[in-house]
Amino acid sequence: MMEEGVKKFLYVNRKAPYGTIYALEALEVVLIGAAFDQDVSLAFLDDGVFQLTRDQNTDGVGVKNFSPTFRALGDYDVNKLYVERESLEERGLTADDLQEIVYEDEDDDWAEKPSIRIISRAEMADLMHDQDVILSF
Amino acid sequence: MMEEGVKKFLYVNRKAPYGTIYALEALEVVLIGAAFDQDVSLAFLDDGVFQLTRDQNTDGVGVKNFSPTFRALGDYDVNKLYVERESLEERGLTADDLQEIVYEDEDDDWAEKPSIRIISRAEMADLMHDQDVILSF
Amino acid sequence: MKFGIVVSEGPYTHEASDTAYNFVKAAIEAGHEVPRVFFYHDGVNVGTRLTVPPQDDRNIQVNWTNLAKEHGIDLVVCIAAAQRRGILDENEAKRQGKDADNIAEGFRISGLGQLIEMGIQTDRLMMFGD
Amino acid sequence: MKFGIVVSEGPYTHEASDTAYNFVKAAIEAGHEVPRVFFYHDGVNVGTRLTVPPQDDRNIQVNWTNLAKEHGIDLVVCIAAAQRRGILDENEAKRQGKDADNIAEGFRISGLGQLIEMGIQTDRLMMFGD
Amino acid sequence: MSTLHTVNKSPFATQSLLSCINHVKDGDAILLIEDGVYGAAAGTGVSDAVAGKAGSVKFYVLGPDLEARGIPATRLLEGVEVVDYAGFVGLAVEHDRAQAWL
Amino acid sequence: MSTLHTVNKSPFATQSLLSCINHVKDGDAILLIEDGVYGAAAGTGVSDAVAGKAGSVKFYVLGPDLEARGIPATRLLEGVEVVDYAGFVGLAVEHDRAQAWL
Repeated sequence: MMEEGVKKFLYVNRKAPYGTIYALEALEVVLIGAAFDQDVSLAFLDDGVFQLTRDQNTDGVGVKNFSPTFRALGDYDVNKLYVERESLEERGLTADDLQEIVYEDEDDDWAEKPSIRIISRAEMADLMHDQDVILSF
Repeated sequence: MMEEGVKKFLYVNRKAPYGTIYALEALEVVLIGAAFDQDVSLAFLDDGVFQLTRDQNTDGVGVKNFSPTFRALGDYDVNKLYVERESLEERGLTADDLQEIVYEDEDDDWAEKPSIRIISRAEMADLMHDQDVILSF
Repeated sequence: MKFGIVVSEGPYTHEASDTAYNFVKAAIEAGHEVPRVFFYHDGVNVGTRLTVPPQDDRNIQVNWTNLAKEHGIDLVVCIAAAQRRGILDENEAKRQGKDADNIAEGFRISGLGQLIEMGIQTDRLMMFGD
Repeated sequence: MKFGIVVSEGPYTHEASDTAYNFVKAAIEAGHEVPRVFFYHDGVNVGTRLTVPPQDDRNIQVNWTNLAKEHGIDLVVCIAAAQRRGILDENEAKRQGKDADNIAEGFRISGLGQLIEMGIQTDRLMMFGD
Repeated sequence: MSTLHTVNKSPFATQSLLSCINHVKDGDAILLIEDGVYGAAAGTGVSDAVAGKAGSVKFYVLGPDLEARGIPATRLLEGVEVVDYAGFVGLAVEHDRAQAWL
Repeated sequence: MSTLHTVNKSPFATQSLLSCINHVKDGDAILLIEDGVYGAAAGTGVSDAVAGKAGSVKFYVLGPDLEARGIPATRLLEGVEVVDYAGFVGLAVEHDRAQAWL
């Protein structure tokens, strides 16, 4: 643990959006947390991968659509969104079913790069194992 | 539907006790409902079968132990507790792991009879299909 | 046809109270009656007037209050479930020695008998929960 | 060692707030520090003073209030989550034009930054939820 | 006499849909709502279980909940019918009772 | 470096325990609490999954939650260790981080 330094924070998202509020309120933590200059990653596995799908439209249910907020994360320097491949596959999804989420890399002449990184279950386990603080939603 | 008559009410219990309050609050409905002279049955399937296990002792968690209340149901003329065999088996349980719950049969010289009836999944489906009102917990 | 409605989860946390609201609106528009909605478990939390949802979100309590007023729906909050969760009307607050109450307009606190009665007197009981 | 604690579910409905309470008591008895407990999601509902649990049941809010007083624990209720669910202190009630508040003794309302800060300043973050 | 079953949980997270499928009777209807709508998609780990039951039981899915989650009609299992809230009410009227698999 | 994983859901109702088991690393610990304690019993539909992982990962179960649910020590899977709340705290101290599978 780094008493004075930067900690690795992982936000673990395992729940679908809208049926419960956990996904939305997790995102609210991420946005506030971005101001603290920690090393932030987001993990999407199990039903959490549903949070990132395209074309969500909540007009019919009257609930707030928060999916566009994911596209704003780059502006908050949150650009490591890890999505588990096995979770996508079990749900009949591919990377193409997910929103395009990008950030501008200040170390590479502000080139636009994808924030979503599809990783295997084993890599997800490695990622979790490499954290200081894990917040589960 | 019998506008003036007696309706068949089924209370469906599918959740384990203590982790959430649904089991306890379902029992509170059953106790109040008993005063309405309807035809009442209780169904225990999936994790609901855990509600009826013996020797529950909540001293260590500091939560209220409501399992003795099941034994009082006979006094409220609630004596049809249907437990699904397949749900028990999947959980490594047999009828012997459940509390003894009895009632006195007024039509049989107040003979003491068991309230718990172990039924098959197919019989459970039949039971559900034979109701006027189904309350799910 | 008469519908009885049970809402078993709190506002915003679960979609249950939204689905129930949309169902009730559609039932009334189709000419059916919804004499009562019974709020149980965390559903009692729908009935507090102290919620302040974000301005770009729906106000679940106000929606229910307005729908009930317009169509004469009896919004009943279970007293036992409400006491555990801190939902009180003026009478209950006084009786329990509490210095505040939080029940919203159009909601009333009553016993579980109202749930059973609703099951007896309606043609279909619909449960929305978790 | 310093523990940070998050409680994500409401009282009585889920065991989470009980488990968290028992964990915090045990941690303090073992000589560890618990500087703060952060209440998020439905966990904010632990912080209402209006609950009236049955007499033969525990009083979750009072237990937390007493434990915090005895050991100097900072009980923080998330303001955003609290507003959605109708948990207000006197200031918030005034600011929002509400005629009542319901925060319990020993709890204070603050922002999500307190959660992140807790994660930074403690050695272990423990989450209790659903 | 038939029953309208409602399932509101993701079939990838909980056993509710499976338990419902194991307890329906021929001629019943299953309506997928809220997070339950994920069970209506083709090509998933649970779609065989749904498709296998679709012969004896009619499956419906709540359109507004589908749209909220961005599931296009093209991804639905064959035979699953989309209804709106009015259709939900209609199903509750048509069947003799409703059972919620909470 | 190792992780303490906590699982508080019944393995018969949700996928949480299975997902946890699929993401642990050798040397990690899994503590079953609340409704998660049902996963510690032998002779159930999930006990093979737990037993199969018990070689590389240490399983613990929270005693007070076991007693609340009436599960006798004699029904526990071999190798699952019972701890009290003090033991829970000790496990959190011993491992480098805690991850809750909510």
